[in-house]
Amino acid sequence: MTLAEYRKKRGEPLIREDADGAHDDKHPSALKYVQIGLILAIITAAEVGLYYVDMNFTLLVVLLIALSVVKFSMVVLWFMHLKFDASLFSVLFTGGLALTVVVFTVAIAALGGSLT
Amino acid sequence: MAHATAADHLQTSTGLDNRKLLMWLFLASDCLFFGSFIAAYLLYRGRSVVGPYPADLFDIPFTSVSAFILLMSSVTMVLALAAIQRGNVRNMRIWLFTTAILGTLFIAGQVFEFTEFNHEGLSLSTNLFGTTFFVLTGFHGAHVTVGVLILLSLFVVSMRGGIQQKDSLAIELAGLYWHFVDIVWIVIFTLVYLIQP
Amino acid sequence: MKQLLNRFSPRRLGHLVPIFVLLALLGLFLSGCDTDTPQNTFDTKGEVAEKQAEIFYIAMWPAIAIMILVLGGLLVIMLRFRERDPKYVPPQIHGNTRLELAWTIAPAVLLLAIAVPMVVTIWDIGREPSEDAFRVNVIAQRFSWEFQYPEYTDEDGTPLSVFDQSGFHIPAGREVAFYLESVDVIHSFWLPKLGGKLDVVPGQVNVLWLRADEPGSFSGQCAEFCGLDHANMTMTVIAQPQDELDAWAAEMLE
Amino acid sequence: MASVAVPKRSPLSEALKGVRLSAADYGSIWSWIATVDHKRIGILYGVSAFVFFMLGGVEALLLRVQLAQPDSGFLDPDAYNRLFTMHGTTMIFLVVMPMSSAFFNLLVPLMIGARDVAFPRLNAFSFWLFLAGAIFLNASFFTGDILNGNLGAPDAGWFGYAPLNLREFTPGHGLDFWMLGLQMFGIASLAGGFNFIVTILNMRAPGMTLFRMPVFVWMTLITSFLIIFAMPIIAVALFELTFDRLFDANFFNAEAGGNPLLWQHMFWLFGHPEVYILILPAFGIISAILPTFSRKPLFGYAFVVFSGIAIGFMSWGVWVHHMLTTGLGTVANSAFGVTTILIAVPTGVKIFNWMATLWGGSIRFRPPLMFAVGTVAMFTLGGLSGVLHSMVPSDFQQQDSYFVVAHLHYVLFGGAIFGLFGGIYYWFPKFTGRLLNEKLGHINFWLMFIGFNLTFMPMHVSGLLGMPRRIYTYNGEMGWNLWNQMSTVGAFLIALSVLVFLFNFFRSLRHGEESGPDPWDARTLEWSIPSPPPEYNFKEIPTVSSRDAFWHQKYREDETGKIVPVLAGGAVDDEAPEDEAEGEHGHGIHLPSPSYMPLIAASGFPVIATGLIYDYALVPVGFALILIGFFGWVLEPATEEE
Repeated sequence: MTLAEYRKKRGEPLIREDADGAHDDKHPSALKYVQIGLILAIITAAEVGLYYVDMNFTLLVVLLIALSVVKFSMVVLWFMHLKFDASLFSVLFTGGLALTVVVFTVAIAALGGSLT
Repeated sequence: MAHATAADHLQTSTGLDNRKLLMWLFLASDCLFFGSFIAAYLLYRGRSVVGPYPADLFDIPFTSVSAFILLMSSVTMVLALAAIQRGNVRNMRIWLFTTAILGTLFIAGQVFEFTEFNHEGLSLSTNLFGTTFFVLTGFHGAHVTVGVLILLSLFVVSMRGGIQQKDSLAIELAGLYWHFVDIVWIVIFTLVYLIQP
Repeated sequence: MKQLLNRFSPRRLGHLVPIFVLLALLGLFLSGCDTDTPQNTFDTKGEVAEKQAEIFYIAMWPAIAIMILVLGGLLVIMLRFRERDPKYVPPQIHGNTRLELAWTIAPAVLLLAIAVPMVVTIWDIGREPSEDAFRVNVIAQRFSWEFQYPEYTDEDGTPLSVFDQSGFHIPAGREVAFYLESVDVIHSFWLPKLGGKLDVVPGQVNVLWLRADEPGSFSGQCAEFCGLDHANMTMTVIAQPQDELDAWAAEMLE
Repeated sequence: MASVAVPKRSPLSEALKGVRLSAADYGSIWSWIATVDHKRIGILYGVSAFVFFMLGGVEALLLRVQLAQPDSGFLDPDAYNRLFTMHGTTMIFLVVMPMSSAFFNLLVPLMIGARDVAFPRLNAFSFWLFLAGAIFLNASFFTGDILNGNLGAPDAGWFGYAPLNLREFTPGHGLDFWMLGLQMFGIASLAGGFNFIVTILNMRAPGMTLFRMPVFVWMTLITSFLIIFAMPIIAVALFELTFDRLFDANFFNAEAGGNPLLWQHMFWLFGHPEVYILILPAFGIISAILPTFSRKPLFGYAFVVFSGIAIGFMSWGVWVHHMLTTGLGTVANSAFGVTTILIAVPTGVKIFNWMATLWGGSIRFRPPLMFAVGTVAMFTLGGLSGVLHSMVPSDFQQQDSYFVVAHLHYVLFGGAIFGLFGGIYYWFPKFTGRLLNEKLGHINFWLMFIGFNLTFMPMHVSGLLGMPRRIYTYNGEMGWNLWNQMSTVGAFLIALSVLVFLFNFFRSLRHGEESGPDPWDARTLEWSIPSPPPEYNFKEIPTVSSRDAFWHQKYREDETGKIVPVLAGGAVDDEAPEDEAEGEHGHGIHLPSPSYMPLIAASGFPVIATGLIYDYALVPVGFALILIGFFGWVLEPATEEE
């Protein structure tokens, strides 16, 4: 029995709701993408601007990292469709990302380094 | 017929396409790859025994433009995908090609930057900064180059009529890879260029 | 086929288990008593080595108990439940949550219990050397050791430096702080009867303190693979009363 | 990359089709070279791994002869260092990992009811790249003056610690071959890891939910995740080393301010998950063998699976226990000591569950069971000595002593290799149609079991008596003589047992008793098809409604709760499929086509590596080969056209 027949017999949907291609209408419009691109450009400008502002270094680091996290998330969520796509992809990707951040933070700390 | 084939492909246990799952696994794994290089850079920052040091070399306005170009290439990439998903092959080609051009521009910028730094006395073996900087950004550049190759290949195939609406997955996968390369640069731009103790 | 199988009955397995339990015990017995072994980690001659051995025993006895439990259990099971009737199908038991939780939690508790003295000892022997410790700078290079004694200097203020692998001297009954430096690759400084090892890493100075309770001669060697002649990077350290040490140093400085 | 539909007119695709069809000539050697069949790839993995097993074994025997007596002159220190480096590297990367890959390939599709893995050509690519890396690594022997007894192999240990691994301290090309060979091997493993995750998540038969999968498949899944997250780290470490050695970079150069411990962190961040990459497949194998031979389901399936997942997670939090003596300080040592102690909990859970599986069963003493029980017993000892290491203060004495050598061999030989041998005895009939001889199997087991304990039990003692690892010679007055003699005798007993196995293997291939599809009265799906399995695996993809699916086809409970055989149950589906075009329900069986492209793509890597060492002109040639391979791969049709 193929998976298709099995699903038909059990009355399960043939294709997952969140599987890509099934529901094109869930994709944002081109205009939305351009808007996001604009926001990304503005944030980049703000980052570069911050670089030239004379301020407390720790504050600068916090602000710059916060802004890059926003940019990072916007690209991942919209351009890479993680916001609309199957949750398995999010789990895999955030899993890899979290593992990276955690183990290397510990390793750098153990080696006596720091971000600042 | 085309429709039945598409449905067949989706007959997987999770309902997700094999190739897309593969791509996301690759990206998850690549996080560790770049994480390792970035960690080496962060660990060695400020520990170079001799110069030149980052502050002597970095040209923030120039790199900002590079970063901006790569960021915009992500926008054009997603527009290419949006076009093919709506069946607009012509627009897809245009955006695909634009993305490849922007990617090439970024590479060109990097080549220029490397040459410039080299003129000012920084090589792979000069100090820890040279070692970690060139290797980290160099591997990122290699990723971008592979991305440009993929985009150009897809462009050539599409010029020969090989990519239709039902093949949008090929563009989507290339896009996932491309956006990933972009977000890695977002991290590098902040951690390497903008944050300088 | 059947007869053939019976020839290899579980009783055969039975011979083996006691053999290697015995072997293990024999080994531990020998290593504990045989003082003719210059690098025996159980023949402790100093505070640090003693504490490390204590921690070993704290973990070893539960480990032996669990070993007997598992190996003995396997033996009993193999004897008791061997196939008697090829047609017999035993009840299909899939599990028992209570039992499984028990053998998850019990080992966790046991392990955390032995972790407590472990952490205490880490901090105990991992402390900074005390103020009045006798300082020795150890410089490791492929494939020999150099001991420098900042307490003993010549007229120019250059510390006494010794290259003699067969006799480095330290005070007995007094804490000795070894400042470990490498000029090439990673080595590891190890005097088993006095205490466990510490790596010698180029680019950083690691500090290890040890104390020899009594005067004596202690054998040690490099424990981190460092290249061609790693095996011969040995040393003998002689602990002696402070006055004898001072006399030795004075003689060396001449 | 995604395959792209190319217009039918394309001359390139026509040409590719021609090549592809000629590869399909069944039986010729080309059909093996171009194969994308997971079973054939599995056999290729297994055979290569066994060849390297013997090579690594010979290396070990030479080391043991040298150490049999104090001050022995059998090997000079240079040869000794190169041989122990190659022994460790070979056994870990070229034996246990590919042997596990062999089982993944042979079994995963069959156990989940699939016709192949998700990406058959990627699978072939993994194999060829592994083989390329393995041969490349071993080619290093010839870079020295081998006829005069000067081996050219790497000589910085399998761990290759910085800064010993730099050109300044380890000149010669041996270590270059090592780092580039391992790099290839890592890429191959990564590709395999991706492939098996996708296969297991996506290619399961109808009804095969995650919690109906055999434990072996679960262990494969966890191992694959460890591979895809751990391999990039060692890849980066090796790249950094490559830049240091070949292009004078400073990653591990202490004089330029570099920290040599960076290498150790990266190596063990990879290396500790790697330990579980090596052992979890064996856990999966014995979780298949023990239930079959005691005729009971695995006790505590969920606990076994979740403890495997827990091990996977925890393996990321213990890497520093390999570096407790590097002077990281009391905080790091305490934290990692405690995490290391705790990883014993999920491992213990597995051991108790295996014992409970046997409890109350009807145990048949066949060779696979012997090896499986041997694994449980020996791994328990290895695990317990591991707990002794995790006690940080006592580890200060044990680190880099023979006690560690004993521990790791109890885990990797007593655990992994015994488990893998059990797997060979268990599944040999499935893939050859013949049983391995039982009597020789028992002789094999007992020789190996006694030899193993005779070799490695004394190492506990010599280690506690202060014998460091990796020394080519020792003084006769250290009190280590007896223990080393015992180890050497034991090593030769192990070698003898391997010879018995080889004899058994080749004899049984021709003269072994015919096994039929289900010789062990087993429980999982691979036994429901003929032995050896047909190319398409399942004529009809099975529908699964429970764990141990095949068992439930064969047995049921009667009214009194007694287990009775189902009449005509377990009938094996061994008719040939109907003609492709008119298969039942209108779906024919489309098998992936053979392809040369994976081999071509993989062959570019050793060319690049050779170029990096000897002549940069070869580097573009290698890249060109890779590009040709990948483009051909994407453009050629993946399956027979409909």
